[in-house]
Amino acid sequence: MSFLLLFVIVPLLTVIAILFSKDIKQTRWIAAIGMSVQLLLSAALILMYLKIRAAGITDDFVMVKNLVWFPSLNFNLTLGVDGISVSLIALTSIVIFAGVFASWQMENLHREFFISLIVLATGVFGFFITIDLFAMFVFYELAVIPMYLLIGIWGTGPKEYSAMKLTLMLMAGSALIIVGLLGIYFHSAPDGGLLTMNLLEISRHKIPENVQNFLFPFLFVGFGILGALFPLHTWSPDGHASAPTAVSMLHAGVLMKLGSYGVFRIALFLLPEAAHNQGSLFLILATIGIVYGALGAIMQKDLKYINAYSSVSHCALILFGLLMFNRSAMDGAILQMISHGIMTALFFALIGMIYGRTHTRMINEMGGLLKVMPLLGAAYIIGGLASLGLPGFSGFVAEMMVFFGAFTHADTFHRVVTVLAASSIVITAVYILRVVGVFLMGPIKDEHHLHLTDASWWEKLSVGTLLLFITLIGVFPHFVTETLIGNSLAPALERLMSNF
Amino acid sequence: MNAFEYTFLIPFVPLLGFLIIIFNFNRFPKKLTAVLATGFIGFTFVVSIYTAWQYFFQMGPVNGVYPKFIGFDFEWLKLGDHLSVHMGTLIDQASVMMLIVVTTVSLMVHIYSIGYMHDDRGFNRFFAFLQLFSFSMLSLVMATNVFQIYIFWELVGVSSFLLIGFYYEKPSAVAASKKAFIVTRFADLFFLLGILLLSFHVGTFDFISLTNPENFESFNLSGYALFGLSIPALALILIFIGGAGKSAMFPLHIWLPDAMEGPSPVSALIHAATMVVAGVYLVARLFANYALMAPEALALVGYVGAFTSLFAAVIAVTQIDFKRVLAFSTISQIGYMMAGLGVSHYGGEEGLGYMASMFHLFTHAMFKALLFLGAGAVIHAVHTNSIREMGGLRKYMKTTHITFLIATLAIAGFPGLSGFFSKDEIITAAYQSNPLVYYALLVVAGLTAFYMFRLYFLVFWNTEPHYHLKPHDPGKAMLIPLIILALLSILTGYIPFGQFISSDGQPLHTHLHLDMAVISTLVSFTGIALAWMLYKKPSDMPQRLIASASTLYRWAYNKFYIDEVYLFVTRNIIFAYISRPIAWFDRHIVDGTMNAIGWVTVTTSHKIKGLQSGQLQKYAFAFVSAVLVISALLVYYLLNN
Amino acid sequence: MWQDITLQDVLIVSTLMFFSGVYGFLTRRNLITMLMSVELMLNAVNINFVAFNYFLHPENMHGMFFALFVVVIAAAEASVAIAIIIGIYRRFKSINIEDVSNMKY
Amino acid sequence: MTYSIISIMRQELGLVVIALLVLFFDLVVNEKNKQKVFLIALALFGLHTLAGFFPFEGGNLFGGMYSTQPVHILMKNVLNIGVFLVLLMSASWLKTPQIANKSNEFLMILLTTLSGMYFMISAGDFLMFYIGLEIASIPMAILAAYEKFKSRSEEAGIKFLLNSALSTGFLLFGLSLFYAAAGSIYFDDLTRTLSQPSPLVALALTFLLSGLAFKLSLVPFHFWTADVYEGSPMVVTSYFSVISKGAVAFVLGILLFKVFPVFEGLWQNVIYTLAVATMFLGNLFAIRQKNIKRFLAFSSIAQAGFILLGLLHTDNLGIIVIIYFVLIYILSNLAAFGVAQAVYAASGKENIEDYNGFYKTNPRLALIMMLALFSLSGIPPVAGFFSKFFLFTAAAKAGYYWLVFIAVVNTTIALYYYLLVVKAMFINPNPEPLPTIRSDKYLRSALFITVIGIFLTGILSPVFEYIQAMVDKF
Repeated sequence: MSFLLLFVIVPLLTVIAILFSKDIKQTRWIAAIGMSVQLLLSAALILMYLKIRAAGITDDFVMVKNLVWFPSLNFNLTLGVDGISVSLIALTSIVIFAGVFASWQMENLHREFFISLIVLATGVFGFFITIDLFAMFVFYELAVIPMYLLIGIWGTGPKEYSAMKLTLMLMAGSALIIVGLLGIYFHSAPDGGLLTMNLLEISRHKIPENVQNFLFPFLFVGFGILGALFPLHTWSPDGHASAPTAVSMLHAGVLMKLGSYGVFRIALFLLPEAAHNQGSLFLILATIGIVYGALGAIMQKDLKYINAYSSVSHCALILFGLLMFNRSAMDGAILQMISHGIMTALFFALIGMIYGRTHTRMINEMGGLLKVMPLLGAAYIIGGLASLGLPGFSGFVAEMMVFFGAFTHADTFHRVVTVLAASSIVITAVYILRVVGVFLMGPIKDEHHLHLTDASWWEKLSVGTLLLFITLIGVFPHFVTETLIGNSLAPALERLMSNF
Repeated sequence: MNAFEYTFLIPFVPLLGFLIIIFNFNRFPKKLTAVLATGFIGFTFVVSIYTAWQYFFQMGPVNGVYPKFIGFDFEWLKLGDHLSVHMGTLIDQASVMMLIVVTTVSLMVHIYSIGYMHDDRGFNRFFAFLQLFSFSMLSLVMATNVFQIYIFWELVGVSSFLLIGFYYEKPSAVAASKKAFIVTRFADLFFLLGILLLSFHVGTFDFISLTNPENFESFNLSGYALFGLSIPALALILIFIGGAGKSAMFPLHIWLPDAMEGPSPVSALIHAATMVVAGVYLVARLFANYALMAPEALALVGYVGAFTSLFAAVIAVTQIDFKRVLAFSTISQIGYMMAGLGVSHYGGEEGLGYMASMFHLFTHAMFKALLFLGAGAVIHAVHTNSIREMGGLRKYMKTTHITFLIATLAIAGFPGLSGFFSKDEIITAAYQSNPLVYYALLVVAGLTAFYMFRLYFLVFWNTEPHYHLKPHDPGKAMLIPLIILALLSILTGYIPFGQFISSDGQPLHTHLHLDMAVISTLVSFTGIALAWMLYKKPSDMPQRLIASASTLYRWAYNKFYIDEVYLFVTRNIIFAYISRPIAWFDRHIVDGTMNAIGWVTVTTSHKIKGLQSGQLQKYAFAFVSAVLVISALLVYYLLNN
Repeated sequence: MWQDITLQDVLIVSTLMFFSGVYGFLTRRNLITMLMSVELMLNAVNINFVAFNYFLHPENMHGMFFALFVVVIAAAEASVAIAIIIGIYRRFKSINIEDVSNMKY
Repeated sequence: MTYSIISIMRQELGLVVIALLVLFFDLVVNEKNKQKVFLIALALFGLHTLAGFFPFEGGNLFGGMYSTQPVHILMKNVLNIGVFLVLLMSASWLKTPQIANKSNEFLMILLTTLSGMYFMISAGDFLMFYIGLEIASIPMAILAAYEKFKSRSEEAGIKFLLNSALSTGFLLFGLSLFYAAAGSIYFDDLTRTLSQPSPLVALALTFLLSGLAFKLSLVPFHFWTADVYEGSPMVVTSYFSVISKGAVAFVLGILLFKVFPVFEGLWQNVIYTLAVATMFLGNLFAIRQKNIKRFLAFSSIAQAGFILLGLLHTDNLGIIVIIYFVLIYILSNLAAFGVAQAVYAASGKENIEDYNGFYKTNPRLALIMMLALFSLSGIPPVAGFFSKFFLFTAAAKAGYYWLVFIAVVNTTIALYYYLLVVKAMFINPNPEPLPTIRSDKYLRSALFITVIGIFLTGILSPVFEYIQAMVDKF
């Protein structure tokens, strides 16, 4: 029994408990308790992790535990974490915690809703705690599928279409991933040893370069679809717009990070030579994604679409940072994962809360909401400022680290893409301020809105948690980048830099 | 440990104030907020004064050079293996001077605001934001490294955004705040790129090592460069663009006039005295680098400053909004400072421009804050911003009138007041190194005197419109700051500024340049006289003048249509030809492709349904032909392999 | 005489039979005729087996046995088929295969 | 000798005995007790299924005409499980008035076809193989036409029978060519004598494969499938789609891997092409189906295409994953058919749009259906994911990465139409959903078993490892 396994067991127990709940009150309290336990667990995990590192253990992964699963194929449930996965686990528990409170009043089919939501979270947790490619893939798929039901049943707007598009595109991504994983598996023991899916084992050998070149696009694009890689991001605006609040939060906040994490952990880490050979191509796509997403957001009128395009832009920045192959940019990319995760969750939570009151998400149908709901409005503004990279919030640090890392490449190509990527900070400011200006500030357009109420306690809790972490990371980034992530990037960097 | 460790309190205390007030913004009574905020900023002011005293008088120059201290410092973030970002306080001549400026004006504005904002719903919010701004600005001026400056550069930007948009229900205020933020943000992009470029080549952010001429040898500045500029020139020009954005230099000045939508105290604090001079401060911080590594960049600073100064002065002559006149005057005066830096050299007597620029920054902060606070008092009294609806106020608002007159005289360069001394130094420096800049600045001096007195006469003299309520002097909370600032506007001119501030740290002995003083005094007297003739009493002279130069007047009145150009570029080009097509492209092409894949699949499915005809013999036919085809292919394959 | 008959001759016959069976199956609309065509195919196969046994592999009797079993099973098949065809005739009042195509697409 | 026959052929003998007992009881009991024969048959068959799992080494009989190995027994056991579930599900159908008088015959015929499959699997020569094949397919036509009061059922019967006869003709022709080439119909002799591919062998192989492809309903030999599945009684359809398909898949595996490994270069190409065609066409046809049976028919065609992925390379892993896949396919497909059967029995409805709003009234059935469909499309944590993944592993092991890619793309297409059903049940609004269905205990226990199976066979590895161990003895 490993401590890490608790991250999967607790949600499963929560799910089972919800099965026996009688009404929405019980359901949501069970969910809330379960996810609070999860939050505490991740706090404990961070402490344990720091203790292990403080004890001077410098293994790539710690708390490694090999649970035999399919011995004949050597597919195992190998648990293990490093600083990066620990921080992403923490991110996940924060977002799901906030998500449960954001869906406090989900009356319709509440049991099913919370079960699907928590199953989704289980998949994400599982993905982060394992280091066996097969197990990771199982959890990955597990996380993708409840989405269909969540959007299809509880969504709004063209929900069936969006849900279908999202699911199918992500499954198409899985199609690519499967090919890549199997390719890695069958080349994991070039000297005739036992084939393995274990990340650590695989990383001890070098996969032949031509094989890498073949597999890399599969894995990068496959995970990239979930990470909103241009031009395969198109599931994201519709999907997010149709999804219910908590699902948007979890999906944009955490699930999209699965994509970037997969790119980092599998594509880049295991196929470093190919990453170098093909990096420029994907770098161009990432750069386009950054600018394109931001420009696309300017013209949108639906709050969720705006945020979805902004997510495209921000997630592309993660890939951009990862493809820079250096400490600073990759640190920044990881930080951006966390930062964007919390930020976008905050946005979607707020949008859901505002929508719940005004019944519209069209910014031009609202106005002056800051006056009637100062807390939610202020939270939205703070989120917006964080999103446009204001110092003091997490996004700024992440962006800066990415840009500084990117700027250490002195060739023209990298300079140009970096300048283009950096230009997004202005565009981001344009659309964020436009939104804030139109629907929060100005005179109140709809007199029905005059009687709306401000946040209730669960909303405050949800939003407050997210705001707290955005600020904490923004003010003390050192803790994440140095203490938590620390040398966790070293193995990947070493492999990426070894021959160059 | 060092003598200045306590300086961390200077930014920290306002931050604390911000947090305390913002978390209780709907709980605290106004009085408590006022006391807290003013108390915190007063404390900061005292600490700053103490720091200045300790730095300039207790310690003084070492071996004839003012040393630089790191008062307080910690590593905030590591960027890769080589660079790291620190947060801390840097104590040197420039930062200590700025501390005095910021805390003084901020304290005055705090006191003033207690009266000014008294009836406002957002009283607590206002003070919280003021505290936030003070925190950010103080951290900015004490930054130990260029990255820290950038961080707080953004934070002062956002405080400015929040305060301009303070009346968020007013669409014009919202638009102005947006504009201010986006324009400065746009400039900040270049600032960031400049930092990126500089740090990549120099390998440090730290001001102490960055600006030390002895280190310049060791910097690795080789590399390709754009537009034929060297690496440092390129980097420093990029950084200057950042500074130009914040300091409203042409063509990035457009946000500042609109920023007058904010409450008047805010205009005084942020958009006149402190934040807008951050650009000047930034160039001054890196002055050694500008002067020694990239003289071409410094020359650019000078020209841009001089041009902006002239340009804004011309516009100011035509404006009729009280605060906008002051705003353009601010732009013009900051241009003065920039020009002063631009014509300066590094070290010794040659560094006069630097000293002059800082001197002007200092004095300008005092009298411009006074002007704005005075304007606030007037607007508070007459409830309008348009100077056409004012007049004859000297009778009703005596104290305001006198303090405003002092400030006007100071800015016009009337001998004996602070503006006279600082302007004189700048003009001298310009005369010594660049005649073009010199003449421009001379013209500006005249124009400044003219438009300021035009404003003064129109508001306090001229015809008196019918006032619904009789205007009166404001209350004590607002008057005291006016009086204090008026005194400072007079007295600060007598500070031997070169003793304290200089480009290379060595005290500079300055004296009044009589020849220059005479010329500039004459010029400003001309301006004042003209204004007297035209505006002291109602007459049709102004109208006739306008008619005779109608085109020029129209252009100047419309600010040379720069705003319209921006609007055109953003709305008609970026939005219409980039953003909207991208939104369309995404929906129809990218998304359309995905939908098309689905459509093709489903359509194919429908098209091929005829294959399943239900006819047994057709099935059998498919079977037989498949067998035959496969066997033929297989045999063929076999025979060919 | 029959001793002069070669394997080739027999195979020509059997192949012709087989494919005329196939042809009949594909073209005749009457279910009974189609069934007969199938029988034709099976009998062609039988000839094949017997001929291969006789000409190529006389050392064992595999082909002969196989042919026997094919005959038996064909009979079973035919009986089931006829039964169903009778049922069809009752339902559809026709044994034209084109009429028996309610289910399609 | 006699004893060894009994012990080696115990499964076949046992099955035949059960079939004969059913016939016997049907004859002796009076009208009232006829229904009880079903219970006896069920109990006996249950015992038979369990008995199959006793470890047994296997052996050869009749000079090699019949041979059984642990792997064969395993295959038969897998089929047994499926048949047992089918029997459970058929209970309610067998009680319907029009069927009740011939319900025991149904059992007899069903078990007979199963014995045919046994023989087919255990065949050591082509004769046994052929006999098994025909025992398995001729009675199937009777089953398809069992509801002879329905024209659709009759149509299904004749379509199956004639088409099957045609395919048998080709298959036999192929067998005769093999005989010509090798001089023997024994598999052992064939592997020994045929070492060089020749045009004759290629021809024979094509004919043989097309015969089997017909039974496995691979494109373009699949056309009968949809019509027959739609027309047959629901129980028979489920039997068709899982048991007979599974048996043929096993046989194909045995033939290709054990008899024709030398011709790998030849049949690999055929299998590759058939796999691609089958997956694509099966899916494309399934997309627009309105009838649940027809829908499942096309889905099972596509699934057959997936099975081929395990047959690309002579490797034990291929056999393992095929058995594993078939087992899970049986469980998942039967779960889906079970729900369809319950709905059909209660309301007579079998269109997908009848399922709109199904979850509101029948949450459990809807959930089972969803799990089954997820399993069919390969979504974790249900078993289908694992079986599919392992199939892909097998294909990738042979180096067919692009085929794997095509297959997974097809999984995506398949997911689309499976989700359409899920959507109908969970999302589509319906003012008049189907009433709450209360199905009998047999069906419920069958569904229970399938659900347990769907959950546990994948996520827990012992099942897979057991298959692995059995195949390694092969």
